[in-house]
Amino acid sequence: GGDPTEGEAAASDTIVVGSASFPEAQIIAEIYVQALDAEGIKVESKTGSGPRETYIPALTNGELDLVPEYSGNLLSYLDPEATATGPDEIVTALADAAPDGYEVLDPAPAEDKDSLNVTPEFAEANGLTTIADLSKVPGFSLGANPEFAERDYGIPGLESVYGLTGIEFVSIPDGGGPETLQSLLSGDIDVADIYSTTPSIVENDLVTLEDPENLIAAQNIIPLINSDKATDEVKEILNKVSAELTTEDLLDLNAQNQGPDKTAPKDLAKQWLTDKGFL
Amino acid sequence: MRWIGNNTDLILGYLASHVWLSIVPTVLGFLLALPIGWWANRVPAVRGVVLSVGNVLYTIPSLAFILILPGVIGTGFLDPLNIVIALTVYAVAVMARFASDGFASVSPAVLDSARASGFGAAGLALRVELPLAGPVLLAGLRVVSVSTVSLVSVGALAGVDNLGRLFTEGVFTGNTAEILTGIVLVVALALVLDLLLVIAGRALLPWSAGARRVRGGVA
Amino acid sequence: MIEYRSVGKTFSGGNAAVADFDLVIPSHTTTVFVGSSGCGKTTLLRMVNRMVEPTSGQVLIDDVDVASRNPVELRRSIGYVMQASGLLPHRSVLDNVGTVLRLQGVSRAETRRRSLELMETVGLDTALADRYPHQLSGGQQQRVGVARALVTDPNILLMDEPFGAVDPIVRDELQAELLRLQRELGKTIVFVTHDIDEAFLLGDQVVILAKGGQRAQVGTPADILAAPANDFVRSFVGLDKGGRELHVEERDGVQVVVDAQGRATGVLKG
Amino acid sequence: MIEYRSVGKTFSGGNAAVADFDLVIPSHTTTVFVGSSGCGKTTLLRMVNRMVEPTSGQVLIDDVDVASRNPVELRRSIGYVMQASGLLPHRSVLDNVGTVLRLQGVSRAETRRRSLELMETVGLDTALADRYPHQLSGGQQQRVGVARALVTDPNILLMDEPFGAVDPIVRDELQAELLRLQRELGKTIVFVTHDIDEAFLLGDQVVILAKGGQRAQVGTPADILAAPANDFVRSFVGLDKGGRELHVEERDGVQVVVDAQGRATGVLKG
Amino acid sequence: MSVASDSWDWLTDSANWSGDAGIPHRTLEHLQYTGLTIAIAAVIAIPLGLYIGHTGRFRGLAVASTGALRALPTLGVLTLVSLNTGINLTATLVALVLLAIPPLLAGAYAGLESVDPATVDAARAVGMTHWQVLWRVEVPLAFPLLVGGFRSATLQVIATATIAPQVPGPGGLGVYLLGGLAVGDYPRVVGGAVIVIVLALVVDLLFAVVQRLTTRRRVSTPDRV
Ligand SMILES: Nc1ncnc2c1ncn2[C@@H]1O[C@H](COP(=O)(O)OP(=O)(O)OP(=O)(O)O)[C@@H](O)[C@H]1O
Ligand SMILES: Nc1ncnc2c1ncn2[C@@H]1O[C@H](COP(=O)(O)OP(=O)(O)OP(=O)(O)O)[C@@H](O)[C@H]1O
Ligand SMILES: [Mg+2]
Ligand SMILES: [Mg+2]
Repeated sequence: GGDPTEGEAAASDTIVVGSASFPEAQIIAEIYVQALDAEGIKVESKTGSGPRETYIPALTNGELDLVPEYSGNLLSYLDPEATATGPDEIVTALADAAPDGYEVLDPAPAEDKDSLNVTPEFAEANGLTTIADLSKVPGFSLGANPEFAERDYGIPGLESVYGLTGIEFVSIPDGGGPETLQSLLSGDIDVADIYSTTPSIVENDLVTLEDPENLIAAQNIIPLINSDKATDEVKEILNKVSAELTTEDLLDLNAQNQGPDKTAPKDLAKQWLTDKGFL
Repeated sequence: MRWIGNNTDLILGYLASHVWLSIVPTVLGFLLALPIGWWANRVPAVRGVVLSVGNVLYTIPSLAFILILPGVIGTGFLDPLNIVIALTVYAVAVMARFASDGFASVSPAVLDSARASGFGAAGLALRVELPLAGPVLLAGLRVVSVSTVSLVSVGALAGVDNLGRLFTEGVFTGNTAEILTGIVLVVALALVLDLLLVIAGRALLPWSAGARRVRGGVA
Repeated sequence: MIEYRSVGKTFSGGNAAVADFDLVIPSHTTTVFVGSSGCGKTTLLRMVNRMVEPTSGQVLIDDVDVASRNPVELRRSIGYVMQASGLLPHRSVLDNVGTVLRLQGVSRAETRRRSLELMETVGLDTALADRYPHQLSGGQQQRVGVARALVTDPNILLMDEPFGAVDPIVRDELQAELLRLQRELGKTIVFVTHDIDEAFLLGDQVVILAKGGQRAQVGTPADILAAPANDFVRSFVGLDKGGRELHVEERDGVQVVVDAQGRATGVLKG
Repeated sequence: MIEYRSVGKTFSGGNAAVADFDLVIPSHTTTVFVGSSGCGKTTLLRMVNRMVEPTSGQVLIDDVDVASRNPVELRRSIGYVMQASGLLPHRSVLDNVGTVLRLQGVSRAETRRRSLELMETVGLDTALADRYPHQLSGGQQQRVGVARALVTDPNILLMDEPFGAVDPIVRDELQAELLRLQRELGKTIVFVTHDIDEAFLLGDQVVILAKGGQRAQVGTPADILAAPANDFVRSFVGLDKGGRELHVEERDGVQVVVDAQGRATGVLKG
Repeated sequence: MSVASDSWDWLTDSANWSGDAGIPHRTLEHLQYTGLTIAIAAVIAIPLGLYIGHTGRFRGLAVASTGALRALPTLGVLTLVSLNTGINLTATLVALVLLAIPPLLAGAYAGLESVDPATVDAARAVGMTHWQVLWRVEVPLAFPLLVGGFRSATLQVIATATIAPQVPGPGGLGVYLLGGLAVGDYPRVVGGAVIVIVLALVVDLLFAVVQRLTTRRRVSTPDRV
C-alpha cells in the first residue's frame, strides 16, 4: 500500500536504525547508531522494532534505513526457496535476494544461530551428541520461539532432514531466554532452542547438539541498509564495525545484559565501541 | 533497584511516550463519543447499533488490532499512530455507551422545564444536556483513561516505545526489577490521571456532589 | 385574556387527551383546573405556551392565535412553574431565577439585580443565591420556581401542581404566599391541581374537569359548593357521602364543627 | 398495651432524635403520632419492633421489655406498614402478602389460602395475586402492604405514613377502609402521619410531637381542638390565623361554611 | 483486499479445522482458560462483593483497589509471574484472574447497592434474618447487575486470553495471533482475531439472554456497573 511516511523518510538524510526486539539485536543496532553518530552522521535509533515480519516491511517502506541482520535467517526470509547454508554462499545469495534499493554490507565474523541444547544429565542418559541422536529419545519435548514450529530449520527440518518424529513442541516466546532455560533445567522440556551466543549455555554446562547436516544455516551478523543512505562513508564505518565484531564479543555483551547488572544495550554498545577504539 | 538508577533516562523516555499514547486516544475517544452518544440517546435504533458495534469493537484482541491496522489503512508498521487509532477505537466503543447513558440520565423534567423557559435546540444541548450528563461522562472518562493506560503497553509488542517495553525486554533478560518497574509505573500513571480527572470533575461540576438527591427527590 | 376555542388534542398513540374544549380565562384573575390524574389538565395548560400543540381548535392570547407565534419567544414571555420545580440542577439559585433574562440577552449585572429582587418578592433569603437547587428544601425550591417564572414580569403565569411535592405545612405557607403575591401583582394565573381544597382556596374561577378534558363545571368555589352541576361534581367536591356536610357539637363550651364521619374540622365563630 | 418509659435515641452522628419520651398506648385503639418532618415519629414507631434500638429507657409490650426479645421473632409478630409500601419488587403480590407466614414455616398451601383471604379483607381483587408490585397502582400497593402486615393476625399494627404517597382521592378511600377494618379487627394500631387532618380522622388518641420527639399534647381530636395545650399546638392544628375558625354564609339558600380566608369548606346541616 | 480474502481462505481451509492445532481444539482451550479464570475470580470476588454490598463496609477500599486492578497491565503481570513459574497455566491464570476481578467485584457490590434501601429495610422489618435478606432479597434483586459483572468480565477475558501464549505453556486462540505474527502470516492473525470476536459475541449473546430472562418480570433496574 501507499505509505504516507514514505516520501518524508526517504527525503531526510537521517539514517533510522531499527532492530529485532531481542537484546542482542538491540545491542548491535546501538553499536551501529553510536558508531555512525561518532563520525557525525545523523542517526535515529528505533531499535526493538518487533519481529522480522514487522521490521523488514518497515524497512522497505521507508520507516527504517538500517537493521542488523542474521545472514541465514534473512536469506530464508527473503527467499524461502534458498538452499545455501554455508556462510559465504549465504552472503553471495543475499546480494541477489536483497529487496530493490537495499543491500547488505560485509558480514561480521560474529555468529549467533539457533542451537539445540540439552542438560548434561539428559545428554549422558540418552547418549546424545548430535541432533541425529535425538532419534533415540522417543517423544521428547522441545521449547523454542513460536516460529520454530514452522521454519525450515525448525520442526519441519528436524523431521525431514534428521527423520525425527513425535516431537512435542512448546512455544516459549523469549528467544531462548530465561524462561526457556528455566524450563529446560526444571525438566519441563527436554531440548531447548537457545541462540548460540547466550551465556546461559556456558554457565549451565549445557550440551549443544551438533548439526552435521547443516540444517541450521550460518547466521553471521550483517547490516541490511537502504542503498540511498549507504554512502561510502557509512559503508566504511559499518564494515569496520563488522570486522571487529566476534562471537566472543556477543557472548560477553549478552552476559552483561542478562547478568546481575542487566546493563542496558545503549551502555553495552558504548562500552564495546570504546574498547575497540571507535570512540 | 540499581537497574532503575542506571536506566532512568530509558524509563523516563518510555514513561513520556506512554503518557502521550494514553492521553491522545482518551481525549480523542471522548470527543468523538460525545456526538455519537447524544445521537444514540435521541434515536433508539442508533443506540442499539452503537451499543452492538461498540461490543464488537471492544472484543477485537488489542494485539491483533494494532498489528493488522497497517495492512488495512496503510499506516507505517512502526507508526505509533497504529496504537493511537486502535486505542481511540476502544475508547469510543466504551465512551459512546457512557455518553448515551449520560444524556439519558438527564431528567426529562429538567429538559422539559428548560424548553419551557425558552431554550432553543442548540442551547438545550450545550448548556443543559451536556453539563447535566457531566457526572456520567466523567465516570466513563475515568474508566476509559485507566484502561487505555493499561492497554498502551500491548503496543510494545508492535515495536512502539512505551512502558510496555519494560515487560518485553525484561522477559528476554530475566529482569524482574525491570518488569516490576513497568507495572508500578503503569499503575501509578493510571492513578495519577484518574486523580486529575476527579479534581477536574470537582472544579467543572461543582453542583454534582449532591445532585443525585435532587433526582431522587423528583422521581 | 386566554381563550380555548374547541380545542382538541390526540396524542400520537391515538389517545384523545382533550376533545372540543372551550373556555375563556379572564385577565388578572386566577383560574384553577382541577380534576383527577390523567384528565388532561397538564395538556390544556401546556397548550398556552405551545409545549403541546393542539390537534384541533385554537388557543388565543388577547385574540392572537398562539400557533402564529414563535414558540421560543412565546415561552420566554410566559411564566411557567412546573411540578417539582424543574430547576436546572447545575445552576445556582440566582442563575436559575435569571435564566430567561439571560436568554433574552439582558446584561449579567441587570439580571443579577432583578433576580435578587425577585428572590425577595417570593420570600427567599438572598443568602441562598449561590446555593444549588439540591441544597434547598422542597419549599424553597418551589419558591425559586415561582421567582424564575416571574422574573420577566410576564402577564401570564402557568402553574402545574406547583405545590404537589411539598409537605402539607409548607404547602399551606406557599399557598398563602401565592395569594399575597397575586393581590400585589394581579397576573393572569392558570393553576393546575388535583386537590379540590387547593382549587377552592386559590381559584377565582374553578374549572372541574372530567376524563378527556371535559368541563364538568366552571364557576366560583361558592357557586360550585352551593349548586354542584351534577353527581360527578358533587362526588368530586366531597358533597356525597356527607363529606362536606358539617354539623356543630359543643365541647368544653366551644362550638366544634364536625363532619359526617365524626371528624372535628374546626371551631365555629360568630 | 405498649409503653414508652423515658425513652431516648441519639443517632451515631450525635443527633438526639428523641429524648426522655413517655407514653402509654392502650390496646385495641388507634394512636396517631403527628408532627412535622424530622420530629422523630418514625424513630419512635420503629422502637416497637426493634428496627431502632433506644439509647436510653425502655419500650414495653404488655409489660415485657422488647429489648429482651429476639428481634427477628418480635418483628414477625408485629404488623408493620411502611411509607411507600416497602413491598419486595421481585415477588408477586401473593408472595408479598405471605412473606412472614413462609418465614414462620407455614405450608405453601396454607400461606396461599390465608394470603388470598387477607387480600379480600383489605379490598384487593384476588385477580391481582400474580402481579408484581410495579404492576399495581399506588393505592393497590398500599393495600398489599396492609394485607402483608395483617396476614399473621398480629395484635399490634405499626403504620408509618402509609398513605403519604397516594393521591388525595385514593387516600380518602384507604382511610375509610382502615376505619372499617379497625372496627372489625380491633387491633392496637400505632399510626404515623404529618397530616393533622388524617390524625384527627383516624386517631382515638392523638400525640402531637414537637422537634426532638417532645410531646406537645396528647388527647382525643376533639379535646385538642377544644383546648389546645399551647401556641405550638394551636398553630399546628391550624387554630391560629383563623385557619380553623369557621363561619357560615348563605348562598342560594344553602348554608355554606367558610373559613377565615374566605375559603368555602362545606355545607352546614342540621 | 488480499488480507481479507487470504484470511477467509485461512478460515475456510479444512486443514485448520482438525487436530491439536486446529481451530476447534484451540477454541476449546480458549474457553477452558476463560471458564477457569472466571470461576477462580468469582470465588474471590463474589463473596467479597456481596459482603461489601450487604454491609457497606470497606466500600472505599473496594473502589480504590478495583481502580488499581483495572490499571494493572495484563502483559506485565503475565511476564512477571511467568518468570517465576514453570510451563503451566499459572501465569496466565494469575494475569487473567486479576483482570476479571474488578468487573465481578463491582457487579456484586454495585448490584447490592442498587437494591432500594427501603426494600432491604422492609425485608428486615418483616422479620428476615441477615442471610434471608441477602439470599431472598438482595441477591435476586441484584441479579441483573451481578450477571452484568460476569458478562463484562467474561468478554474481557476472552479478548485478553489471546496474550496467554506470550508465556510458555498455554495455547488457546492467541496461538494464531502470536504464531502468525512470528512468521508474518497476517491472514492467520486476522483469522484468529475473527474467531475470538465471534466467540466473544456468541458468549455475549448468551449472557444477554440470561439477563433478559432474569429481568423480564421484575421492576426495571438500572443496568450499569
Ligand atoms: N406525550 C404524551 N403522549 C401520549 N399520551 C399523553 C402524553 N401526555 C399525556 N398523555 C395522556 O393524555 C392524558 C392527559 O394527560 P395529562 O398529563 O394532561 O393529565 P393530567 O390531568 O395533567 O394528569 P396528572 O394529574 O396525573 O398530571 C393522559 O391519559 C395521558 O396519559
Ligand atoms: N439512621 C439515622 N441516623 C442518623 N440520624 C437519623 C437516623 N434516622 C433518623 N435520624 C434523624 O432523627 C430525626 C428524627 O427522624 P425520624 O425519621 O424519626 O423523623 P420523622 O418524624 O419520622 O420524619 P418524617 O416525617 O420526615 O418521616 C431526624 O433529625 C433524622 O434526621
Ligand atoms: Mg399533569
Ligand atoms: Mg418518618
